[in-house]
Amino acid sequence: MALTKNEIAKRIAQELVNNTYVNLGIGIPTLVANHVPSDINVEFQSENGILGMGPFPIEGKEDADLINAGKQTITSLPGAVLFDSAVSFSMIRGNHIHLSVLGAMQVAENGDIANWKIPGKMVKGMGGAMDLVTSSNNIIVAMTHTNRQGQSKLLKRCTLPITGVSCVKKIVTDLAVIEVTSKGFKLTEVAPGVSEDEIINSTDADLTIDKNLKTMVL
Amino acid sequence: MALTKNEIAKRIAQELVNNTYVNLGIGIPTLVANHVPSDINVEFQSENGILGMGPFPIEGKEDADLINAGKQTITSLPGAVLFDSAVSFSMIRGNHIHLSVLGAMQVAENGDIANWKIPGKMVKGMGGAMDLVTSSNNIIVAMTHTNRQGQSKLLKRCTLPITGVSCVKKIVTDLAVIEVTSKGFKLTEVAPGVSEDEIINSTDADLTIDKNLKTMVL
Amino acid sequence: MINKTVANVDEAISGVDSNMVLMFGGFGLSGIAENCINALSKKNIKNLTCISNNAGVDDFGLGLLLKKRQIKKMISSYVGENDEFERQMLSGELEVELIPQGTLAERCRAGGAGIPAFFTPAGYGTEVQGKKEVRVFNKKKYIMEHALNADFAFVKAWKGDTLGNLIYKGTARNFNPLMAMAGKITVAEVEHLVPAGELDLNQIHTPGIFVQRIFKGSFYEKRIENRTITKA
Amino acid sequence: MINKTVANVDEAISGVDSNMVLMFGGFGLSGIAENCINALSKKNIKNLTCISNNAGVDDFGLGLLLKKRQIKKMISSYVGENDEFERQMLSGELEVELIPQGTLAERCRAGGAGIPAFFTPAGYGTEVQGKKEVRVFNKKKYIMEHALNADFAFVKAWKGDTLGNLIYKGTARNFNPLMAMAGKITVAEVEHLVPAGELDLNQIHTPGIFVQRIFKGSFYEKRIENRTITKA
Repeated sequence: MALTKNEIAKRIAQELVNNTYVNLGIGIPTLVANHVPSDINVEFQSENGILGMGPFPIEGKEDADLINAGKQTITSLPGAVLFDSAVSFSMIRGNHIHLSVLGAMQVAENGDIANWKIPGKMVKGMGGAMDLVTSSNNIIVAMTHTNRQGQSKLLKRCTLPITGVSCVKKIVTDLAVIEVTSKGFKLTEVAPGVSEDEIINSTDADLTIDKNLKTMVL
Repeated sequence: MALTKNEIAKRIAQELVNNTYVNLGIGIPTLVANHVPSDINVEFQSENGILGMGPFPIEGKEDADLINAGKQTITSLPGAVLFDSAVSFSMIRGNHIHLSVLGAMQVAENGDIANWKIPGKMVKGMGGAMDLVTSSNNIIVAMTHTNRQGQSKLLKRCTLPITGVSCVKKIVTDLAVIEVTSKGFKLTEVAPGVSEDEIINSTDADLTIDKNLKTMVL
Repeated sequence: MINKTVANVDEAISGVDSNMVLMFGGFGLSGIAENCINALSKKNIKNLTCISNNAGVDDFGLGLLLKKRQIKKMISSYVGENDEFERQMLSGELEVELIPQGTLAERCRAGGAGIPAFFTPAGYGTEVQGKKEVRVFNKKKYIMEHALNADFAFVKAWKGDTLGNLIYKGTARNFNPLMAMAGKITVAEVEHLVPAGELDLNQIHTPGIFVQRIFKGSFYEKRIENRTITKA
Repeated sequence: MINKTVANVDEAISGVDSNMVLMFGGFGLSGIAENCINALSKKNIKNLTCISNNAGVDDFGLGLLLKKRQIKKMISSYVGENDEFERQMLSGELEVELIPQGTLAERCRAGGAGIPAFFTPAGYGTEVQGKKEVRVFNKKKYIMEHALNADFAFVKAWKGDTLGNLIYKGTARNFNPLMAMAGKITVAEVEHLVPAGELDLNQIHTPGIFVQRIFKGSFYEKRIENRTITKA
């Protein structure tokens, strides 16, 4: 059965490496913070100017002066630090952030990502996404495998305006974990109860099936 | 009679404009701070990271962590602020500093300045001088009119490696005040008791004599 | 001592005119110059070019200027959550230049720092690249971006002193220190205005040299755009 | 919580080897990493490229590494007040690249900020220009300068926490925050080391993300190069 958003986030949390700095995008990626393994130390950055972001505040403690990049009210953890937007993107462009998790509308088999614009329909802007995707050494995409119209979001080539070139390393969808290799998409894990064929049928690009193909453990 | 270093500084202090930010170089320029007219508000920057620099500390209050660009122990005035070297030179390159007063080994009639190197003899480095001379809208040079060998420091062309191109606006020496114009040096003031001829003889470049030529008032 | 204090918001925005380029600090509705924006929306000026990471919401922040059609062009990184904005943009009434958030921050800093241009990887290979110069450094591709400056920059700080030194609070810092550097005239509004010398000189975020006018704002609604809580 | 603390200076400098590029914060003798420099001068390493605004004095700071001939090349803005340095430079034993102070600061920041190159007016028309690209922006001439990075950066702060967050004191801040950003491995030595959470998150000068190792220095001579006083 297809994963819930929370389950996608839980699977991505398994990718977290001890003693690293991580930027979580808006949407599913934000949920990753709720599933950090207890033996893993990570610090979450929000690009509007905080490192050491904590959970949402309890009711009555919301502070308009303390938000994340999704404009949600947040808290800070001990050891947190505040900074301006130029310093924030210095951390990002300078490769000090080890992992970025982003949502996407489309990912191409060469690692291109599209997540900022639908011409004529939706033009909200790229925010920090273009900086993030060109900068971190590890870009993981969290998204549903298909869009609301049932169309595959994994493609040979992005049809929407792209956010970055050949940058996505791994995709975790509600159906599968897929690595982006020099030879295109490689299916490495399937969601529990989801068949290979269902994934193949939902993917508008070629897929290499990993010889050690596994079922996700959540 | 030729001015003392303190008198040169005192004359330059007359150039200070109310409500401005000023950088004083090492040597004679530093002395300008002792002669600020009482009706003039200026803030002094030192490029190693302080704005609102105050006088030297009283004995026993020296702090190794509070120095100026000449590595002299200093104090801070109320309203002072500390910052790093990148912010400091942002103030300089970004034209936020209104006036820089520098020493020089040579100034050319086109406004070129040389003050950082004597090939084969002295190579101490330019420090912040190259940033300062290309950045401030007003560069005043404080120096003796001739060097120790009696050679003019005001020239048609600098013979030493230059620090910056066509940047000096005004020169205050022990003999005269000279403006750098599009037509070369213009003598506007003579030191008390110094003759025009003495200045002409000490200057290895042409001089226009200002029709309102004055004697300096100190 | 230099004194940058102005009496009120009207004095603070005096000289702002039609066709000018204005910068506004803030991220979403956090850290925006509420008093200045309100006063500008009541002033008879138009054809403004506004540089701001976001464009406010329909009835708050820069949304107030949009509603009155005072803005000709927006330079931003993210403009969602604003229906009037979307309408004006799609109808062609409003010109919009969308640029990556890090590039926006760096371009403002560059403008204030006397750096006319720099190279960044953000936007390479995308629409943002456009006709910008592409250059390879260490086998990676970058595009050249230019500095941004403004006739006026409007920033909001938590505390400030009469010399213009500023301290921000929380994530309300965001673009404010960078735009403060890039304004020909930078106007700072603050929640607390103190005499010079009262702030710790080692804890100031924006040195007063970057600020030309400062005043204490008369109100701060500090609207929260997306109130999220953890259930106790 | 991430913990960057190392036990002592030896652990802090472990991995530093001959032929590496090293950055050292400090201006003159103010804000230099005394403990690290001392330990490096006792280590059997040579052919170092050192990036530092100054080169210490004969028997203190980087002068210690110069005396032991550990430095192949210095990249600095000002190297006066050091006889041994002058001797090695004039005899050709030491390679020296002198660059404007603001350019040095900006190149380090650029290295840490993922900006590979930028334009600055400093040095245009001088020896510093050399073969660098010249470009005109708004009728003014600029030269292109590249980012600087280092295998190790050694910085000194007043206070730090176990996460690597740093607060400097006075003008001892200078190049330290910029070099902290530009080191592949940044080593911070501090006068006071506190648990993460004890520093005010709004007053930190260098976010811990830029620091890989931190320790409390065992001594600070803090020599004053030019003691000047006002007679009471």
